[in-house]
Amino acid sequence: MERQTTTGRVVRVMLLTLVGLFFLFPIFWVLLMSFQTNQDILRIPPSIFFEPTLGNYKALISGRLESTAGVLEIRFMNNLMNSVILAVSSVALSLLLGIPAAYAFARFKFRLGEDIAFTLLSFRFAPPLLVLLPLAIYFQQMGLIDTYIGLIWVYQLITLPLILWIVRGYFEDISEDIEHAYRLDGNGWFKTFLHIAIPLAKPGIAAATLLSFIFAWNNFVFALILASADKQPVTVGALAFVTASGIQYGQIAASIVLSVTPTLLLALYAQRYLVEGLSLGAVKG
Amino acid sequence: MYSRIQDLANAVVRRQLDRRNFLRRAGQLGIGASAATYFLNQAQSTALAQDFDWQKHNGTTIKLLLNKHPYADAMIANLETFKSMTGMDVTYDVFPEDVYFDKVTAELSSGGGNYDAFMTGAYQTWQYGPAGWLVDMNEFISDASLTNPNYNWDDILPNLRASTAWSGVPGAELGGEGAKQWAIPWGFELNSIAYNKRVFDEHNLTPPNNMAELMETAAKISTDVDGMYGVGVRGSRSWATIHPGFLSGYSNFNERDFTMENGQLMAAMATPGSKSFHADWVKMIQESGPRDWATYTWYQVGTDLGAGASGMIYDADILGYFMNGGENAEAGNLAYHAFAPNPEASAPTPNVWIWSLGMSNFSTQKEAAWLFMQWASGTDHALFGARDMDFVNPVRQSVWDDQAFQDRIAKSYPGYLEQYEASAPGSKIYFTPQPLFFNLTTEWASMLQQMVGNEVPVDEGLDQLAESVNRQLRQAGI
Amino acid sequence: MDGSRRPFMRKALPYLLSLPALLVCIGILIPFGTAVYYSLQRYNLAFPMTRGFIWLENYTLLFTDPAFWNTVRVSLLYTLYTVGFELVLGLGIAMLLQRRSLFNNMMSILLLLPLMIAPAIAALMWKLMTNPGFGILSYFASLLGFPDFKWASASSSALFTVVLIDIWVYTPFMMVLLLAGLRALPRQPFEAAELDGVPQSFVFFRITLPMLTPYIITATLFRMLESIQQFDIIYAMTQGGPGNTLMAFQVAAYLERYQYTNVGRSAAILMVLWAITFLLSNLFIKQWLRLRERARGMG
Amino acid sequence: MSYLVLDKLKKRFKNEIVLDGASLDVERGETVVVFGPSGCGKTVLLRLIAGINEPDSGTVHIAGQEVTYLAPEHRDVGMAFQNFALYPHLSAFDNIASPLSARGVGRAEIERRVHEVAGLLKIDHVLHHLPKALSNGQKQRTSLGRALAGNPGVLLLDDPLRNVDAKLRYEMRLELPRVLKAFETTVIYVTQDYKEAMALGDRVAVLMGGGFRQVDRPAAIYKDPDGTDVARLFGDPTVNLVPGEIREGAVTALGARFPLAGRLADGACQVAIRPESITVTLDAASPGGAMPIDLGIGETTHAVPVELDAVTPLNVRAVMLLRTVDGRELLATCSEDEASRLPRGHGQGQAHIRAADLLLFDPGGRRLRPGERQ
Repeated sequence: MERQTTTGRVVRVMLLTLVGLFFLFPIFWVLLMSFQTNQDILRIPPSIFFEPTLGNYKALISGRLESTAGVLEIRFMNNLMNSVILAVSSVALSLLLGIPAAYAFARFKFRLGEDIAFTLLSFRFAPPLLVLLPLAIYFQQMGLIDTYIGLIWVYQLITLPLILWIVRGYFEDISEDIEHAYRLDGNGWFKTFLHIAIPLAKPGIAAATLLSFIFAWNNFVFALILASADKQPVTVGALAFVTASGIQYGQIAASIVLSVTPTLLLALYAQRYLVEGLSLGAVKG
Repeated sequence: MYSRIQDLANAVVRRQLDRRNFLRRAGQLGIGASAATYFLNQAQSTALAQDFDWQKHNGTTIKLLLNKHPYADAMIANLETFKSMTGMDVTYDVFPEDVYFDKVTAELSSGGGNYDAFMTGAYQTWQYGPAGWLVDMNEFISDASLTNPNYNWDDILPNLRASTAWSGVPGAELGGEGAKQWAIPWGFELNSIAYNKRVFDEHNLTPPNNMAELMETAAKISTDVDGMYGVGVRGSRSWATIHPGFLSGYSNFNERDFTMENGQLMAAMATPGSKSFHADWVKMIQESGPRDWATYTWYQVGTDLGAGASGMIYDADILGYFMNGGENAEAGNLAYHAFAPNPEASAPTPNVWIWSLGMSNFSTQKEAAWLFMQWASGTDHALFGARDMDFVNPVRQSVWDDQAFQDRIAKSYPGYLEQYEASAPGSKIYFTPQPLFFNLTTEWASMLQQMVGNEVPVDEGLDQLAESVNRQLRQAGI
Repeated sequence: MDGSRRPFMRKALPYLLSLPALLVCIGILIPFGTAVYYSLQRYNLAFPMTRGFIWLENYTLLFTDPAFWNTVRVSLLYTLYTVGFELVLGLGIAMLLQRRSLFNNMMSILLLLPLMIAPAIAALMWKLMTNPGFGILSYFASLLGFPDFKWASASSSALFTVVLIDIWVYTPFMMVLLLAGLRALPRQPFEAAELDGVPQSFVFFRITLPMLTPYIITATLFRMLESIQQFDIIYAMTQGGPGNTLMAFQVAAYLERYQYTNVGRSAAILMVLWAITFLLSNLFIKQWLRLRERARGMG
Repeated sequence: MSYLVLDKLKKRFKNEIVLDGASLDVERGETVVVFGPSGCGKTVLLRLIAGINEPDSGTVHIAGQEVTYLAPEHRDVGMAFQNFALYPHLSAFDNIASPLSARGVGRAEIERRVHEVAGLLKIDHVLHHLPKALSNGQKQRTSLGRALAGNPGVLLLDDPLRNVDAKLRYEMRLELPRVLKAFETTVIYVTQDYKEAMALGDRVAVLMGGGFRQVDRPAAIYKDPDGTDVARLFGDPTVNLVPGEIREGAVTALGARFPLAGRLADGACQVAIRPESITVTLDAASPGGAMPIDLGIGETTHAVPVELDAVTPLNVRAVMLLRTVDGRELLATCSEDEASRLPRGHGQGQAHIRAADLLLFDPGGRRLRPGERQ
């Protein structure tokens, strides 16, 4: 496999170029569209040469979209803010709940422990609508529908099992003797957890955090069902205003760009942890 | 000066002066538009309050669920009037149409009292009403202590009042015996042809007068006019594909969706007449419809007409109305034409869509909500909307009779009033009311998609559809 | 402090620590139980008076309904195509990038980008690109001699289009897991094979593939779990149309619930889907644990 | 009451009983080496003392207080782990400082004491390194330093020299007693190496079969083991065990009759002879077989004719493989000097054994002491 002939090299580079084109071209093209006026976009044949405009972004940020049916007030930035609030608080809550639980599952063999962990994970993979269907009604009764708290709670379904299982794996990899040594030094259980277990599981926690943030950010169906306009994240918001009357295509493109930028930047910034998280803890980088 | 402006405002309230002239003369008095509006609102409030206690729910806040629509825009623009008149506050959520009805259904089906009133179509009430989510508005309309004496319910077009009332018995006549008024008509649309007059003139085309001409003209546009297809109709997998032009034409051939046999609803889509209409419709789309017809909602249909991508549309009249303004490429080039596809028919039979206001049964402040609804569907707001905003088509006869409204439409939308006059008598809801409306109509649209995609022959498809529809009716116990 | 008795706290600690997770667990189980209950009822919101217990009738009605079998067929085809192509493509790319070099590492990071994009948003991107008027892909298709290619709006090409989007979004996941697997393989067998001059095809089928199998199974099961439940892409793209071409499980259940208000039937469809995913997820979790055990053994 | 008291500790893991009633008293300041074959439960014993595990029954007292179920941090116990268990994210300094900072000792005091300990252990120069940058020996010293720094009442050392190389192990074996004495702490030291046990322990506690088999001073354990199993654990090369027969105040083994110093009941027995108790001379075997030789100093050695099969040098000594006439193999040691005088190949000779050097055991392996009542 390591043999490198000249033709082999050429073929490899060609294949990789093709692959890169397939996976990156759409992102590139939509980025271009977001800087185009409707006239530029509708031009046939399409061209990558045009006078770039920031108009689409301006319209989105100001929340006033000009459309064929007049000016439409869509608070897209509000959607973006909702995404931030939902994803950040969901992940934060999951970390708060998930790390101690992951530690318990990793360190203590206790009755029901394995069952809880297993149920949580297997329900992570259950159809989300199955849970949402009755949950919407319960939420209504509890007054949680269309609230950040309700949504963040439901988001735990995506973020918590992920954090629990990935971090648990890392805790299990820490030698117990290191923690025992710290206890013997005169530190209580909680200090040991805080100063030894957590710092040592940091790569795992980082990977799980990043991954669950992305999952939370990208979630669509929970908010579709449980949130109204002022609580909607970008995933639902963007779809909603694409179908709203007379939006210009450049603005759609700009909204797409704005809604994916945070996750893309995060992924590029913390790629090492990303790869670690994506390999599901099965391969430690 | 204050007495002068108050006099002027009262003149407006007495309908001796129109709003525009009022503002002009206020300006001459050196009073700015916002201040003038304030005086106007005050005068209106005073006038109304003389007959009826609008202040009864002073301090109450009601919440509305609204669809993103010019009707809602017009209402929001005039909302201050209501607030100052009643001392109430009004908040609202606005959703785009694609998610709007899912949102309403989700909201109501979970028993939520978040919203007191909301926009709805008449078809939706066939689902919401029997489910117990709506209030029967008769209770309020007929209660003189709750309804202001100027409300004038009978001013609302009778077909529309009937179309929003139903007894809940599947197949029963709308507005018939035991009917409950599930919603208050607000604004409506009927279906006719809107066409690009510029292109028609250039190519010596005349608007079609029957189905054969429609197909012929559409095909001609597709072949003769560069970059333009013949006729725009909706095609998404939704009930919305069936209810505009399609059902209007279908009904013109005296075809029905259901018939009553031995007290049971039976699908009526598999008749020879239905099959032949479907075959024509499918052929028309294949030959001269939009390329990705199967994704078309009213929005794409309208945009294409406005942008000059289609030669005509057979859809809601107000869609053509909207496309004739704004920044549309073809603004000013559009014209309107009443349409009866059946050569033997005496008049058009447009199916109508009625944007209505419904009251949630879960609302805890129903009287306050009714105050809002009677204002929003009352004559004053309707006149304001029709004269100054795009609150068309109005549901009140008095508004249609209003000279200022007529003048405005005649001036900017040539042929629109004529189209309306010709279409109006035969326009009503042609669907048979039954609570499986959405399943069955969506399935109908889905079948239409399969026919257009040549996945299934028209005859066979309709036989399958009828069979499936009957099975579902029986399963639901209808 | 008294050291002669086992402190209660020490026994309770693991339960206290996992209590939140436990609560979430219960929080899931309650709605799940409710959903099971709904699926055994005639329960259409528009017919509150006909609501009642009907045992398995929703299921028997489903199983005799051709529309349901169409849903099964669509979901299975979708899963088969997406997972199949993603596996082959992901493996291919992983092998191209196997050697650790700056270029390869940068490439693999760049290739991960589609995965960071929400599937619903990705569908929107492709919607823009396949627009018949100005879509760049429609333009390319016309250059290639398909001026009338209708992408998601024709039933003949709708499945192809959504599968393509799914591949675009999720192949990077396959790639990264298989790449990690490839790089974790021991080197000796390959060096030995190279010394012996064994042909590359033999190395691939007899050494690489068998050693990579646990990773392939894990990734495949994970993707199958997601694919069979696909909602976002299809919903954003066509809402299940045209016709019933893309009426996958969750799309059907969503429409059934939110447009047709038939809660009982919707719950029954979801229960069938749940049975499938439960089986798959059990397989997956076991396989994943085995793989992690292995990773620990090697590390 | 002794400083550390273990009373009838029992511990099982799953189905395996590891400790079955182990009891031990350790005095303040004393170093007790727990010695035993691998898997005998030494580490478990330490963990019970440390509070990492809890016994199924039995008690642990430290300084007169019961601590059986007390959390580790409240026990005043320090421990050096076999695998070091250093905190990988902290420098060697912070590792050693850990027990001090846990006790809220001031910064300056921490500095002083860490350097003191590090100086004693000769690792001052690597204090700023992270554990991964340390050599194995430095890790081992850091780990020891950490256990010592808090000056705990009981110091547990779990085979600390296991994972270091031979040279270092030798150095540490010399150094440790000095270090431990400097801290005057009570030490439980676990090892599998009998020489370490002998070198470091004030007393040696032999842990076998779930309990303490014998607890005594190193020399006593060596010279006066309670059973063949204990005898076999100590000594390199291991002790020679041959069958014998007690009759009328004497024991017959290897064809020789050794008189007993006290009374023992007649019957079969096992006879243990330390290799260094056997002196080999190379002279022609007397035809009569084994015969007593009076050395003229009040002691009698018995000469057993043997064949010398091999001589292997071992450090400063040499090990000889002998074969008696009935084919039994014996090991004997002598100094290098003596070995150099032995012939290279085979040779006939005699093994001289003093009766007083014999250790007698019953057939079950229990020690028989002449003069004791049975």
